[in-house]
Amino acid sequence: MVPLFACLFLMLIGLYAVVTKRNIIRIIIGFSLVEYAVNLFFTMVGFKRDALPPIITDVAQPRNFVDPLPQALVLTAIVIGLATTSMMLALAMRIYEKYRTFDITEIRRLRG
Amino acid sequence: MIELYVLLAAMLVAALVAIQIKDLLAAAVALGIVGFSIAIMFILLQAPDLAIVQIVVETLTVVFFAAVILRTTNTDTTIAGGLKRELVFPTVAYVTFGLVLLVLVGRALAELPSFGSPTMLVAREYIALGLEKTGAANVVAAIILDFRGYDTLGEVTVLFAAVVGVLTIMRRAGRKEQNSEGRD
Amino acid sequence: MESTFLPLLVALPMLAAFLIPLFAKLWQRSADLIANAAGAALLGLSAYGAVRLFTDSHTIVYRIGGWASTLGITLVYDHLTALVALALNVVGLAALLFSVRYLDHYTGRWKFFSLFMLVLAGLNGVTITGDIFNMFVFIEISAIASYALVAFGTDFDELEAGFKYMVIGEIGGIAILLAIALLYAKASTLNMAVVSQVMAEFGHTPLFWCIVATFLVGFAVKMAMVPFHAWLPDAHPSAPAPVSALLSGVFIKVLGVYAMCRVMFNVFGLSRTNAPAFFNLLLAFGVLSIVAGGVLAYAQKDYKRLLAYSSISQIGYILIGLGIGNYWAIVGALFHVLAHALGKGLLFLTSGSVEHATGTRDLDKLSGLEKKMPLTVWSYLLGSLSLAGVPPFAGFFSKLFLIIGAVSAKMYWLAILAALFSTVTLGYLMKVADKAFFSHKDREPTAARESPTTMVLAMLVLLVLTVALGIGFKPVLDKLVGPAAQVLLNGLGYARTVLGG
Amino acid sequence: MRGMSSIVQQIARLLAGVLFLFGTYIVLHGHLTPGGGFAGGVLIAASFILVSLAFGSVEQTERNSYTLSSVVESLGGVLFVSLALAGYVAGTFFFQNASIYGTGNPLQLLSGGIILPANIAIGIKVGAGLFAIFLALGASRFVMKD
Repeated sequence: MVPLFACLFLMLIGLYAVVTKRNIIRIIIGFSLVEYAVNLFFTMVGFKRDALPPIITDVAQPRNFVDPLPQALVLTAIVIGLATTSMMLALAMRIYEKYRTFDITEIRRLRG
Repeated sequence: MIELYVLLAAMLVAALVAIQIKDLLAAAVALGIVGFSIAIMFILLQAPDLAIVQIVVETLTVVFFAAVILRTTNTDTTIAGGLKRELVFPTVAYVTFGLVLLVLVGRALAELPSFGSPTMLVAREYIALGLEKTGAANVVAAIILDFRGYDTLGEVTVLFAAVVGVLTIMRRAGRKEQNSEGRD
Repeated sequence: MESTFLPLLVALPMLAAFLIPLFAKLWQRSADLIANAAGAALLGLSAYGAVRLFTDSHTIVYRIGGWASTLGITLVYDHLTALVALALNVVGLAALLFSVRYLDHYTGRWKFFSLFMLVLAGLNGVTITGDIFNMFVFIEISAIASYALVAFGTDFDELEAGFKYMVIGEIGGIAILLAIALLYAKASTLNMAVVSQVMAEFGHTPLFWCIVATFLVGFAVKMAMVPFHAWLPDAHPSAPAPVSALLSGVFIKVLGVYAMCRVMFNVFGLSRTNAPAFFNLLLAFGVLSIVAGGVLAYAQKDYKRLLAYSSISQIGYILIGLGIGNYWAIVGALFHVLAHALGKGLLFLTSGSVEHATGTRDLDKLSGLEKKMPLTVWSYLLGSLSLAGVPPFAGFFSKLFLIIGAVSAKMYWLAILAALFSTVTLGYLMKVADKAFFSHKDREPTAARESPTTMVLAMLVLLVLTVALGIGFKPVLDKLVGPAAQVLLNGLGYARTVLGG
Repeated sequence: MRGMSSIVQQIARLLAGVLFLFGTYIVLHGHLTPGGGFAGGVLIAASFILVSLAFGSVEQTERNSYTLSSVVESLGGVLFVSLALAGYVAGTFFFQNASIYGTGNPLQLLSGGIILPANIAIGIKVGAGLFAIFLALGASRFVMKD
């Protein structure tokens, strides 16, 4: 259970940055942390003690493997994470170009 | 499993550094440390596919962060030295929220199969059938490109959306000039 | 193989999205053609599927790659899917048609159409999928494309709104992924039908509620129910008008309402009888959304921002329909999904038309458009009458069914609230008409005239459908909305129809 | 973007070649060993990024490589969808594997049916796409016209 809790803890750290930080880059870093935490959590779900990675090296070998499905899903999730991070960075860069600051309290033209 | 715990601790410390350090480039590097320790954990968790992808993705992420930070500004003006009074209340509230959440989720997590012994309801079939049905020795590859190839089509499309999206956002002028006088 | 049309609903817009950059290098305008052709084909495909359902009312199931349903990914087309897919593709096609001339304001034509096709691919993918992780992937496709579309103008407001939308929206997406991880840890399978069978044996334990709550947070963000709504009033007005029409009309309903219904009703088998707490929570969120959205809409001075707040309020109606949870209330909610998709799509298109003609959305600066843009003005008026629930338009029937449901569940105060806020809806929608169309100020906008043909045509399509949906509500109710409500009420029976069929 | 010193350039040139080859290897062996189209594609993108960082480039070259990479990316996407549709058009299933491609000899390079060509399509697409993102984010004063 401890590793799973560590993942949740990492998620909370990232979420803390997203919620309280005022610097846009910091928010993106926090977001990346949340996403890593979920990926790691998902992988841990499929971990099996004393088992091998799910790659067949010999047709006749006994197949005592960890769960391959979460790995396939996390692979997709990592790619999605890269896609979102790069788009957030692009937005951040354009916002800096326009407003000359990363401080979200100064970037507030749209009213509540 | 002692390595796993050491790495988890290192990961948490690096994460705290990443969200607190004043220098943004250092924060991006700390994020990289989190990512690389996760990559090593993937190896310990018997997921070499993920480890490879995580390493290359992490490298690229840090490169992207560095590209943006070097083109803009490196110092975080919002983090002043010492404790800030207006941050005390949200932090305390957040920590309380986090603890309550952990206790609640802890009760829920206790019902999961214990760490290291997954149920593997469908996974068993993938392992048994993977090589015979698809011809791929790497069961993960068999899943992402054959059994669940449709997901991978989606994944490729997400990346495509991000590429077109980044190119869209980086356009210098979104609107054409001659129509702009009517706007304020 | 009567189900072979299903993968095309996703493959076609994806192929269009990939091809548009290639062909646009040769000829700029080919983007319009490819996108509109793909949009029309999508509408045709979803209509074909709906007709198949009407004739032999058999849930259409397609197994990708021919794998067994536990191994591969299953596509499912039942009445609920048909309802959402039809609304989605109608509004999508109208918005595409509208974009052709509207985009004359903007640079980057092919990027717009490519992203638009990706949003449509994602939304169609979410509606037809029968696999829970696959749903997440397609949610992300449409969400990521929509972030870029919101920031399409790349000006101060658009970038700020885009960033805000992206951070909040992605937190929602991550919540859904976490919920899937927890669900997989317990159920150890991803096919929704199989998951529902596994979870049914499992009972309502803390872990079960933990998974439900995590999913709910994710979908709540996506549908902008009131405490999770902060992004919507910025994001929807900032997008180009056809995108606002798509986002407000169908996006929040597919990613939020449809996905939530599918997961909560069909996968977790929740119903008013076995989980009253959950349904009361939906009611509370619904009432909060109706009241907050309605009151805030009244205070707005920006044409599109007012409509965006109105969307929050209308999502509230759908939520209380689901929260009451009996047949008529769910029929009302689903009917409102249709009525609001058409109506709000139409209203956002008129906002684009007004902006195209005058260059502003500020209600204090607009005036006297009634003479100059009669078609736009009449589309607006009829569309807002429908949304406000004036007979005989579509919105009237959705609210009628909702109130019937509330009364038969003995929740009279909800019936009163729904009726009361219908008048509030009418009030704030008429405020726009009063200020922008019928008032006469000293400085009239100079060269305002009716929009080009394709834009008017797009509005008329939605207008005609809104009126037709109201007048011809009976066959729609019998053939589409009623059976769709039955799909939700059927709960865990979903698994039998998918796996057995 | 300015280039870097000639020592860096020489090392980058060597390293980029190695990275590119290694990326190609990972793409081609995705069905046998860990890794696959995505990991290999990122490595291929990294080799291009390395060269462009070390040598720098004038705006015109950047714009050309941006156009080229976005075209190549679209082509990769079309290729992948076509692979998926091939089974469909041939009358069987969307994402049909074994019956039209054959599974080959297990544990050999030419095995795994659809998986090898799909990996190649993904590798092309990811490599080109990520390089385009890097150009957009990292290139200095790189003005995107339309």
